[in-house]
Amino acid sequence: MLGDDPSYRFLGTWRAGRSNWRLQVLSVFSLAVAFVCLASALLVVTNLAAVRDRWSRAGRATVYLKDDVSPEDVSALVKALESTAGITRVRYVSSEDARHEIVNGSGDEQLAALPANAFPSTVELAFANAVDDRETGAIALKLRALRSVDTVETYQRWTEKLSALLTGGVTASVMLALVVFAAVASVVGSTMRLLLEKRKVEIEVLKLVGATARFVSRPFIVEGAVQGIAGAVGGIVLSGLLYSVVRGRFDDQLATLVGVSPVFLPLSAMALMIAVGGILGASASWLSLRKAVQL
Amino acid sequence: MLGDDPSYRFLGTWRAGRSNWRLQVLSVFSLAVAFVCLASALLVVTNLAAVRDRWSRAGRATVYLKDDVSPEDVSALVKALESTAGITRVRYVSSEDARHEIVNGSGDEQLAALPANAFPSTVELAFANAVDDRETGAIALKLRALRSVDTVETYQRWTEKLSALLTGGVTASVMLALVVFAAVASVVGSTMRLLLEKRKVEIEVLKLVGATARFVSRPFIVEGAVQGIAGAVGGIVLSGLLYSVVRGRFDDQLATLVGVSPVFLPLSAMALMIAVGGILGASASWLSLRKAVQL
Amino acid sequence: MLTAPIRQRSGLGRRFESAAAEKPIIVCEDVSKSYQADQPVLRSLSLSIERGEFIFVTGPSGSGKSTFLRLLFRAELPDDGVIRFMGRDIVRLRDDSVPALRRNIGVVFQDFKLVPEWSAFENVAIALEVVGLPSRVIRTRVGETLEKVGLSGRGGTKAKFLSGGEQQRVSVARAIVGEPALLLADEPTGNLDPQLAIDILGLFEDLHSLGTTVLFATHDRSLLDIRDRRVVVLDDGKATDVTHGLPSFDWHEQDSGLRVAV
Amino acid sequence: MLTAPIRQRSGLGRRFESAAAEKPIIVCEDVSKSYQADQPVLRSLSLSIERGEFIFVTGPSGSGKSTFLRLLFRAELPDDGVIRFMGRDIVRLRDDSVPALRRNIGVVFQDFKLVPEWSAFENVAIALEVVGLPSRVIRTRVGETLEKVGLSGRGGTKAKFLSGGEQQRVSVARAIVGEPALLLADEPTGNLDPQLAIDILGLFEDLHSLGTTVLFATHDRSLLDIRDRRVVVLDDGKATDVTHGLPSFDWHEQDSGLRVAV
Ligand SMILES: Nc1ncnc2c1ncn2[C@@H]1O[C@H](COP(=O)(O)OP(=O)(O)OP(=O)(O)O)[C@@H](O)[C@H]1O
Ligand SMILES: Nc1ncnc2c1ncn2[C@@H]1O[C@H](COP(=O)(O)OP(=O)(O)OP(=O)(O)O)[C@@H](O)[C@H]1O
Ligand SMILES: [Mg+2]
Ligand SMILES: [Mg+2]
Repeated sequence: MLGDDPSYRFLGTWRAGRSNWRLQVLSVFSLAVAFVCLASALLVVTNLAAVRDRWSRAGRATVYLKDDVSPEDVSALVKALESTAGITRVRYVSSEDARHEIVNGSGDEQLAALPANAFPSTVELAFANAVDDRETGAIALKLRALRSVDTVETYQRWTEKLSALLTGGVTASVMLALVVFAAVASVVGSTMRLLLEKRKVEIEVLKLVGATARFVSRPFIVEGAVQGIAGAVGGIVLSGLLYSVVRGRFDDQLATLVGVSPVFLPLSAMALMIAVGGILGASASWLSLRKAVQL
Repeated sequence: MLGDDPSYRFLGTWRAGRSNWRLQVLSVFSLAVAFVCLASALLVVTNLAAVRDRWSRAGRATVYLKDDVSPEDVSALVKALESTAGITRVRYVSSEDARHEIVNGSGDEQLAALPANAFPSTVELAFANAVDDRETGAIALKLRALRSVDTVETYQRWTEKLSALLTGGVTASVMLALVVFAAVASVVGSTMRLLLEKRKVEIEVLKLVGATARFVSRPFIVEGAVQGIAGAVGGIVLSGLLYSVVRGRFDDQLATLVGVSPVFLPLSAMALMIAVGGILGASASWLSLRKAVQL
Repeated sequence: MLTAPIRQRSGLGRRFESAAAEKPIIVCEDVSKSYQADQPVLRSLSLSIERGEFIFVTGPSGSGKSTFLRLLFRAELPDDGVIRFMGRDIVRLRDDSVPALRRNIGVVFQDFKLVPEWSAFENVAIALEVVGLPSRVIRTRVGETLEKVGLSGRGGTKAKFLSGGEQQRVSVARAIVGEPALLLADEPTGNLDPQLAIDILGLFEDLHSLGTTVLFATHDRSLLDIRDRRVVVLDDGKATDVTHGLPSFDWHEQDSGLRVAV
Repeated sequence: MLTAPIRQRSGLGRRFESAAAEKPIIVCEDVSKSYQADQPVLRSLSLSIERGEFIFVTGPSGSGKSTFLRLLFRAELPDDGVIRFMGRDIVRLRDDSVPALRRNIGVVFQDFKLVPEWSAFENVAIALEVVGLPSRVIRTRVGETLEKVGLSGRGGTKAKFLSGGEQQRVSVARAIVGEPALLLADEPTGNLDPQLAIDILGLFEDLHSLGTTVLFATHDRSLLDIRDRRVVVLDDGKATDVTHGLPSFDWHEQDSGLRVAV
């Protein structure tokens, strides 16, 4: 009813904002930094989760061939493997290649003196994403039954360990994200309380000239929301910059190491962060106002 | 010279502190939360680094035995391995054990129908911490040259990958720690600026009655340092609580998974955090005071 | 005439007015107030103020003049007693009815209560903004009122950059711009030179002639002497009406411990 | 006698005093000050004040009385001109010498400048604390001074809970507690009843008789009439000495646009 003319609402907010712009910039910066933390934690969670998903599926295996296997057997095996459903990559590493790789890396004379059968020829396999650990194991066992195959290593136990480790990482990151969330809430809350502190006179005067609680609190709540949103946007932009710097350095390495290219936060997560910023800001304002505006 | 009577210094600080204690509690809480973030990041770094160190050394290997190896050869090999320097654990897994382990786990009939040589008997080795990747590789190659040994898998490439991954984790955590550090600095700074804002009248009056810049700023700087220290201590206590909760749940799993038991921050890191809190608080105060106290 | 736009819009205000046609605008019955248990400021004060009166409130420093005025617009609650404004008991008013009460009352605060960061114009305009007047009306009204208090051309200056007397006049302008039913002026001329003080008193008299009830708390005897008005003296927690001829009361003879060095 | 402890301790203060034995305590030469380019507040004002004088400064609201006093304790710098305090040019004073200057000057601010959260005692004591007096001395001195201004027993009350007149008296107490060489009082009686105003004037006269130079800015003509003192009128940016018999000057006849409604 009274006091709802939008121009006054705007005037009040604007007037409030103008007089404290340095304070606002500061608090938005604090918020942005807090949101960078949140975004970083989310980023770690997102990427670790992606890595875990990928690894729990992306089986690899090394097929160790018998010493006396003939080149024809090898090419037959490779051909057969290549046409097997679920296997995406087949690479033959001859005994000489293996020796070359290992002995050249070290200066150890004893190693160089080892016979050829110390370096068995192998076929390295990569499985499709859809192939899970159990299927990989089954393929390996069938391969072992072949004449030319000596043994097959599926690294299954290692994959399991790694997957568990990554799950641990996800858990830790989620907890960190929660802590950061608390930090964001506390920064917003204390900033709002302190802004309020600074505008004590303004609020007192408004109440004394007969402003309703709504009239007094609206600009503050709008401002809280705006600050929260600005902080979230700033945080996302900052972590985007950070991410692009990091990615420029590590992308290739990570992609080969981990098997997945790092990704930035999905759009939905960003939207969520901005919404959380706005809601958190508005409600922190409202909470800190409640007592001050009464009467 | 003048105004250096310690009782006045105390009086000033105390008087300043008394009137704003709610504000102080709030800001110390914000700081504590920021420090929890810092501590969490450091905790992750500390533990990841420990895991990486452990894994880069803790070589494991699986020795695949020839199908026709005799029990005597096996026990001779096991004995020889047990007395080899650097090897800490030797476990013999017979072909039947391996079949049992794998086939029982799945209901796959094809697997059960596989011949015995699909499940080679193995000897699993664990190396001492002091043994690095290169030495592990050398031992493996020498083993391969033995009559009864078919092949040896050292998982070296996997260990390398994992190690690189963990290095990536350490890097990411260090960066996160830097971001959190910026957050702490910004929270301290803005809190101080806002406390200052609240005490504008006090500072103005002090200057008008002829207080020197030192007299005015000392209580604020002391207060900034006290707040920073309180925030750091609070943060450490909070993260200690968090850590003990987390450890209670994950300790055993982690220890078996990762090979190291998680550790809390070392005392030196805690001392450093407290010192950083104090210095950061005092200098944030000083910086925000500089302009206000001039003249 | 000027009063119309505000009174029409503040529907709540009209409720107060129609409720009490001929009754006194303010009735205080046995009002007590103390901030510290052993030092009562008001002791069962009783006072009745008719609609349209112009009353000076005076008394020594610390006698409770400001406290009494604060009770009337519910900036403070009495420990005991009843205060009626236009027939309604404002002690038992619900919190969300307080704004409506205050919109009917213009107050000149002893310490001005201006927002230092706002301009003089904004400080005056806020009294109309809270009622929700359109900005066009606000602009003309505020401009007129600033001119009345001798501050035309200073509307854009921030309150903190105004001189003491200018701030006091901004506070006066904010109190009168809404043409309230009741005007409470707490020492509104303490920072003004004698001529300006008389001019401000004149503004209040203009308002009074339009029907506003005025309570004017002051120490300035020269103002009290200008017209033959009702004078209420607050002393020792009680209100006493003084028939004109003030020089007869000397508070300090009994209760001041000061050595008069002149 | 009471002056000794402070003056002895503030070595910087003594420098000021010994520098100028018989010269005027304040000399202003062609001092100009304006906050907005088109509205000069002081226009090449020149004024000389002898050591031990008691001067009233008066003039219409907004004429620059407070600005002039602020220039004297370097709360403000002039745009132009020279201001000498005890022979030293305070315009070109280094920033870290300003505290020493201010310790020689007691100021009663027009808006009191009390810290609302501090008690009356603390607000007065701070003037001695900055000099570094021992707390025992501070306690007695502050107690005595609060008693002088009629506030004994109120020392423990927070400034924000004091009445307007009480706050003003705390401000007076803080200005005189250090027994300064120069006392600048900016409208120190605007919130006091006539008797208290005369008592405070009496306190200033006591201090004056001990050697303090007093500048007393006021609108209150009744105070101006009490003694035959030098009166300086600030108007139109200039200072003019007025021989006694004030009623002859009427600032408002020329420059006020107010309708006098009385
Ligand atoms: N909020 C408060 N808390 C505690 N004491 C208060 C409060 N407000 C006023 N007092 C005390 O109540 C007494 C009356 O104060 P009040 O402001 O009503 O006096 P006053 O008549 O307006 O005096 P003055 O002429 O000096 O303005 C004073 O002694 C004051 O210290
Ligand atoms: N910091 C400032 N910025 C801008 N203008 C100012 C500032 N301080 C004072 N003024 C202006 O300078 C003029 C003189 O102010 P000053 O306070 O000196 O007047 P005054 O003689 O003390 O008046 P009063 O009797 O009302 O206290 C006023 O018009 C005022 O608005
Ligand atoms: Mg009062
Ligand atoms: Mg002034």
